Amino acid sequence: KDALTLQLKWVTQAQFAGYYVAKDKGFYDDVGLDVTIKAGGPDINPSQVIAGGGADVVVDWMPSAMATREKGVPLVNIAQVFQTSGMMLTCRKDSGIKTAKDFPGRTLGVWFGGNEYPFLNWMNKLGYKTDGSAGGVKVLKQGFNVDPLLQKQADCISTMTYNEYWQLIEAGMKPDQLLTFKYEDEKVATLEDGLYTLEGTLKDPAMVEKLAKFVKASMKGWEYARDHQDEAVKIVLENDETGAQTEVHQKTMMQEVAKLLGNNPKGTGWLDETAYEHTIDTLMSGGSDPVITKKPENAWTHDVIEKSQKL
Amino acid sequence: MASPVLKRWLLPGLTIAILITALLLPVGYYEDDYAFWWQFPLSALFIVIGILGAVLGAVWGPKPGPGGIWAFLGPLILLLASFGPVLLPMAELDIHLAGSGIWLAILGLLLFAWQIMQHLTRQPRSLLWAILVPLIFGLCLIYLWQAIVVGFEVPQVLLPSPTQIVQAIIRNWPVLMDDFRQTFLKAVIAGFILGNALAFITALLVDRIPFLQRGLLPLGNLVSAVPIVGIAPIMVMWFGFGWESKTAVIVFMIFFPMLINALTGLAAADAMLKDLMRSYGAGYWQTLLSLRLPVAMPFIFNALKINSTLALIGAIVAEFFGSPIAGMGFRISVEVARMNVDVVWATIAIAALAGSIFYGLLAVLERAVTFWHPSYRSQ
Amino acid sequence: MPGDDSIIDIRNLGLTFQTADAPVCALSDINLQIGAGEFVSFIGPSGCGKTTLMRIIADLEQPTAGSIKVNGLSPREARLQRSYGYVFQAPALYAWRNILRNVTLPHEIMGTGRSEAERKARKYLDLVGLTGFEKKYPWQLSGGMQQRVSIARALSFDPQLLLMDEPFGALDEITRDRMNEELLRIWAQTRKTVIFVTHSIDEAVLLSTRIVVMSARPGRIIDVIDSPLPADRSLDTRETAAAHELAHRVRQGLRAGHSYDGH
Amino acid sequence: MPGDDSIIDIRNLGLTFQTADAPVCALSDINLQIGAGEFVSFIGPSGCGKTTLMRIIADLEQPTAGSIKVNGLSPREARLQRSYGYVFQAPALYAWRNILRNVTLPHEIMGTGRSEAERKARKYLDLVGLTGFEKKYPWQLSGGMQQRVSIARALSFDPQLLLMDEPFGALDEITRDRMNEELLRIWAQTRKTVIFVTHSIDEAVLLSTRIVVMSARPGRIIDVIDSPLPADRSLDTRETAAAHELAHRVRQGLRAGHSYDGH
Amino acid sequence: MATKRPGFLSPRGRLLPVLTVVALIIVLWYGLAICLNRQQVAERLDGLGQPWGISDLIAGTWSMDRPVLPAPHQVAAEFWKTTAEVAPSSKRSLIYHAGVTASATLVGFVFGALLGIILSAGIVHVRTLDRSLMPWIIASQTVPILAIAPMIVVVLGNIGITGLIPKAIISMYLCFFPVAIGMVKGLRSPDLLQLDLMRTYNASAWQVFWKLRVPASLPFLFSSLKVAIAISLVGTIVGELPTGASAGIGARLLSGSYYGQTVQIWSALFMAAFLGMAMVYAIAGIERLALRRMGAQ
Ligand SMILES: Nc1ncnc2c1ncn2[C@@H]1O[C@H](COP(=O)(O)OP(=O)(O)OP(=O)(O)O)[C@@H](O)[C@H]1O
Ligand SMILES: Nc1ncnc2c1ncn2[C@@H]1O[C@H](COP(=O)(O)OP(=O)(O)OP(=O)(O)O)[C@@H](O)[C@H]1O
Ligand SMILES: Cc1ncc(C[n+]2csc(CCO)c2C)c(N)n1
Ligand SMILES: [Mg+2]
Ligand SMILES: [Mg+2]
Repeated sequence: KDALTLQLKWVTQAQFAGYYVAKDKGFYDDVGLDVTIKAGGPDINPSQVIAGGGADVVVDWMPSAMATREKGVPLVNIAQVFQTSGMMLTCRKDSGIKTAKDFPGRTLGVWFGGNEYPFLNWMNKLGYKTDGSAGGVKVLKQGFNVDPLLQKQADCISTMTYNEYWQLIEAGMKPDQLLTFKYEDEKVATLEDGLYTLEGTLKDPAMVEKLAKFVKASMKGWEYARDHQDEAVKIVLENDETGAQTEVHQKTMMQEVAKLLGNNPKGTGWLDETAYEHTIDTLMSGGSDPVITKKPENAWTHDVIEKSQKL
Repeated sequence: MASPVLKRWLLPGLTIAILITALLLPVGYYEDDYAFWWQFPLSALFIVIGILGAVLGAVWGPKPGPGGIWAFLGPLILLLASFGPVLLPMAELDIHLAGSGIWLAILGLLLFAWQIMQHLTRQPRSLLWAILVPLIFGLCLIYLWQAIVVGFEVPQVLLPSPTQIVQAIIRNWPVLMDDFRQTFLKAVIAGFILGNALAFITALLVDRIPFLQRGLLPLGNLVSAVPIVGIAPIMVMWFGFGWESKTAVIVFMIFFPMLINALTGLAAADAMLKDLMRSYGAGYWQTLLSLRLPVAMPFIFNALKINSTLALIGAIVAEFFGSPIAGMGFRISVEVARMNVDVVWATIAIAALAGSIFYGLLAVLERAVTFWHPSYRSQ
Repeated sequence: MPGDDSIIDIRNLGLTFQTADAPVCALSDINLQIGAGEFVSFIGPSGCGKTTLMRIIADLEQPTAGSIKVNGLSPREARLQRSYGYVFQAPALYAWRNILRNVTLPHEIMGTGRSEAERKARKYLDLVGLTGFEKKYPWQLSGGMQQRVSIARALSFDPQLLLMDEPFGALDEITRDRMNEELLRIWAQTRKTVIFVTHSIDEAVLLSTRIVVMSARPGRIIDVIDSPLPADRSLDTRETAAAHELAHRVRQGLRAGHSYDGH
Repeated sequence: MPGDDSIIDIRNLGLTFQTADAPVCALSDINLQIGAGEFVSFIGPSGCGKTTLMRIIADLEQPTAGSIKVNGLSPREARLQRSYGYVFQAPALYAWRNILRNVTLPHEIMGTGRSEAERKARKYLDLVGLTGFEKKYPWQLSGGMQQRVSIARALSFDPQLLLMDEPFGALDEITRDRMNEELLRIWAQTRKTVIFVTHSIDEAVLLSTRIVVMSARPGRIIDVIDSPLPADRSLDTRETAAAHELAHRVRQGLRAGHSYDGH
Repeated sequence: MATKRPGFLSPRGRLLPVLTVVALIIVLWYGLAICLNRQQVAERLDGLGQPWGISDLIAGTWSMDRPVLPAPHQVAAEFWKTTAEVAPSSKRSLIYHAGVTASATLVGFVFGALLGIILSAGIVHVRTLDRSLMPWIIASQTVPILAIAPMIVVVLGNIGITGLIPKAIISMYLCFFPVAIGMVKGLRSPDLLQLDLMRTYNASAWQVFWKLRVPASLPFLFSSLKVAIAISLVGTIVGELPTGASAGIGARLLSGSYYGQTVQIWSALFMAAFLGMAMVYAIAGIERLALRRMGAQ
């Protein structure tokens, strides 16, 4: 059996259910692959891992993948699992914020570490400075959790539809106390979880073959997870080495993640070219400090997924 | 035991032999064939200068004498000779496996550097040598780092080369200075002063009140073992995203080393000296000021020095858990994710420099305060 | 011999050290009264408990048997009244203070003004022949010089009771003679109570109003000899017949004390 | 007086300490030859440089002027041949070793077998009267006892050259006499070269074949006196007329040495 | 010379004071919990639209799901649940995670202490090393380890080293420093006379090292070892963070923090603290044995 290593972007959770399901249900075995899934974490940068040869495929978000590509690590998107973005900015209603016009002078929590680009683009679009100067917004580097909002240290924080938002709810906030700004709605959304590999890998037909098998089994896993959510959650929990994840939370997460898979007529994981173009445009329009300065070439390919659908 | 003659000539002889051998070996692979030094006359010339230097050093170096021109000439020749291997990669050679000549030359140059350091160490104590010796050592490390990164084509995202780091420092100077102000000038200084002061006062209390000694100290051990990575998020939760939470983390981190050292120091006074104080009927404060504090000073400085590095680490680590958008920890975590590893290392370099200067100042102060301690007297 | 006015009153005193192997009985059944203004010398074989007895008087060691009163008070109370000037067997100088500041130390503790303290310190440093070494540090002095600093320190703050443990042991004969003369002079002037340990019989004879001879293991008092010598003395007093006779008696006692511990 | 066979040959030796304030000239223009088997005593005022001279001989201090040869070698080479047994002015015991193991220390270093080392250690501990204290730690001993441990340690490994810096300063007269006798006996048996610092003129007279009298600041040799006493001596030798005369001469020298430094 | 240890480790009569202080802390803690959680509870109670009193508020602050500061009994309950009520081999058992962390800590500590001792020996003996290496040892500690921890994990992961070793290396990197610094001081602590004695015996450097420098340095060694093992534990936990979802107290802290499970964070913190204390006491015990064998006063 062929060995293959997958590096996740974050810790074991339902966000990655498809891969765990594929492994647990034997979908990888079926295509003759022995897949190792490496969980990520706050300081694991998947691109760095793959550049160092620590993985064959990584799950990453397109903004950071493209930024990395400009740094000389030739990442190529071989499948786009989440069709739409799950990112949003969630504000407390009692802070007095009603629309994006109220942002200036407010404190906004933002994830950094490659996840800040969509936010910066948005603010750029709105014409708000983020460097702390007058008339702009005050940006905090948001840490691991939603505490800043709960404790009113920030007026708004970044959340994912499938994760932090529900943590706020679990912490006792009511949906009607919260105001959300979905990036999709603000037209600054960028593509999130996708599968990336190195350009060099794709030059080798045998590797392409292998990747196609991997994508096939993974997508099968995702579809299974979407259709059997309770079972998928169980599998995720079993794979969680910290033993800290709760079933309630993972179930909600699974539900929300399933929505992001979308239903592309060309199949799960198909990269939509217009969405790609939109992401690239967003990334290049970063004002004085764009994420990427020139249009990437050959940053994606449909070869692998096409091959996988023919298997 | 080896004869003195052998001892005297072993290292110089080895150095010269290695450098000469290096000249005969290929330096890399170029257009499908081995390349040799003589195809790169300038590089070869520098190595030859190095060999001549090593020979001169072998003859002059060990001679005693204050200063001695070799103390100045040696580093100079070393600097020149080091250009030999540095120039080669510019010729777009494939060095990493084929370049046995280049690697051997580097080894020889490092040995040469060691001898120069040995010679400088024998010079009478002065600030010049006290700085020059570690400087040469550090330059050697950096040189080796550069050689390996360039020679083995280590990807920049894993480990940038020193030259790339220097470029990043220059490029990002204003940003890096802002970060420095935020992290060092605000959080570290405040935390360092506050933490050490609190720990010291606690040590005095604990030393004074036996009840505390028995009640608080076992718990002190407990608290000290709480990792900062657990504390940092809590402190951010309690004290906000600004520098105050970093200061709190630092206080927490450096408390234990100071407490333990201060307590050990306060108990370290020689029995007879304590008896003398007793015989004067000296009060607690008098004994403390005249006897126990001076005796405790070496221990207290030990803690201060350890804490100076801990404080910096603490502040940087705490910034990983929430910060405004400035600060060295913020910069590192953000730029790692952006794959700007050169900026990361630029920040690390500044942190290391600031920390070393901080430590150095403490060391100077220590020498002034505890000049009487045998560890200084003997030198 | 002193009666009620005794400044030190020791009764049935004993001290046994607990050590890891066997307990060491350092002092046993000591009885002694010392009057104000007396100069009492202790003499006895090495290890017989002289230092230990001094330490008990100065409240640096607690007796395990018997009682002791200093000025009618416990040694602790006397210590808190700052009655003691103690010259230890080893110099006990503070490495981080120069010579002058080692001598001014007790003054600082007792709150003497700075200039007054320095004046006194310089005076006594001169007395012990160390003028010119004020700015040196202890490790830059020879053994005998260090001991003299320690003597200057004890004398300089004019304590009520002077405890001196072999103060002149590390000095050459001439320096020692000079020190003896100075001590005699100071004692004649101030009539301080002095308790003095020495190994030199001549020195004991010259200085003391009373000589206590001890024996070793366990340390006991085997003889207490009142000096018949006149109060007014000089170095030449040693050469008188009375002095020779006294020295002889002390020597006998010492010999007897030695025979206790089977060597 | 020794000629070419001199084991120690000091010529125009001088040493000046650099200190923070003024340099201290500890020794100046020392010339001395010591033959094998001699017993040479140094005597002189406190601080005159006796310890410093010993330290130079043992290669613990480097002279700043002149030359010195030990056995025709430099002090360093002699030290490398393990020629020295040094009794320091202070006991210099290792606090973490018990008494026995303090004495076996040099044996361990020179690689004597363990049982042999212990046998010798016990023998010399007995000689200095410390049998029964083998298992005690240094801080449990009196000052004189500690110094005796240090003496036992130096004697026990039979060094070629014995350097003793006021070894008996902290001992009472009787113990000291006994030590003197032992030292005489050992010297008579082995004819080791001994260099000896003492403050006791009687002791110097009793033990030495030659007495070197020094003066202070800067330390100089002012007199070198060959002893007229017979080789075969006992404590009673001190009472002979020759001895008295010798003592007188040493005392004169000492006095002269003292007058140098304006006290 | 040998420094006297403060007597705080003697078991004699320690229980009462400790209990008093603990009781004091618990009372303070409950108070603090009210202060810190008050705001959120008050909001929630307001949200219910019914009148509420102080007792409701207090009860609320001591029983929140996601408190800012959990009450002691909540932490105790969680601690009990995750240690006593699940099998020690289960991933939900804190004991299991503590074991994972402890093993990496010990490996890192042992190697770190050895490295520190070797470096200090080199520095004390080779003057060139003293002058040249020392400043760089210090500089090494000013490198923020968490910054290079992911790099270490990644780089080592690339060459196939995963699991315990990367963590141990991080903890070693942190803990060799106090040992090296303390031992340089300690190995230089014998006084001049003691060194001179060795010189007169022409003892080899090796003998001076073993028979004089090492015994004289033991008090310094043990006090730095105590600091080092605490730091070593911190190092391991830091090393567990970037590896994210793996096992260990660090991973536990991370996920607790990530999901806002304050109670879980606090019980993991307590486990870390207990682990650290156990290790410090183990060293103190060895110290006591060693110093007693050396006849300490
Ligand atoms: N701390 C201690 N622990 C155990 N035994 C001790 C301690 N201090 C002293 N001793 C023992 O008590 C006895 C008396 O000691 P002390 O120091 O009083 O003698 P000394 O008369 O002053 O002798 P020296 O003239 O040699 O100074 C000795 O046998 C010594 O071993
Ligand atoms: N390390 C030093 N630094 C400066 N001066 C020193 C040092 N060691 C000794 N001296 C000085 O050298 C002189 C001689 O000292 P040394 O110890 O040799 O005297 P000594 O003859 O042994 O005296 P004693 O009989 O009191 O032991 C003294 O004046 C002393 O102050
Ligand atoms: C420190 C930190 N950084 C980023 C996120 C944002 N985030 C939420 S889910 C997820 C996984 C990627 O799909 C990411 C990165 C966070 N919560 N904490
Ligand atoms: Mg005594
Ligand atoms: Mg001397």
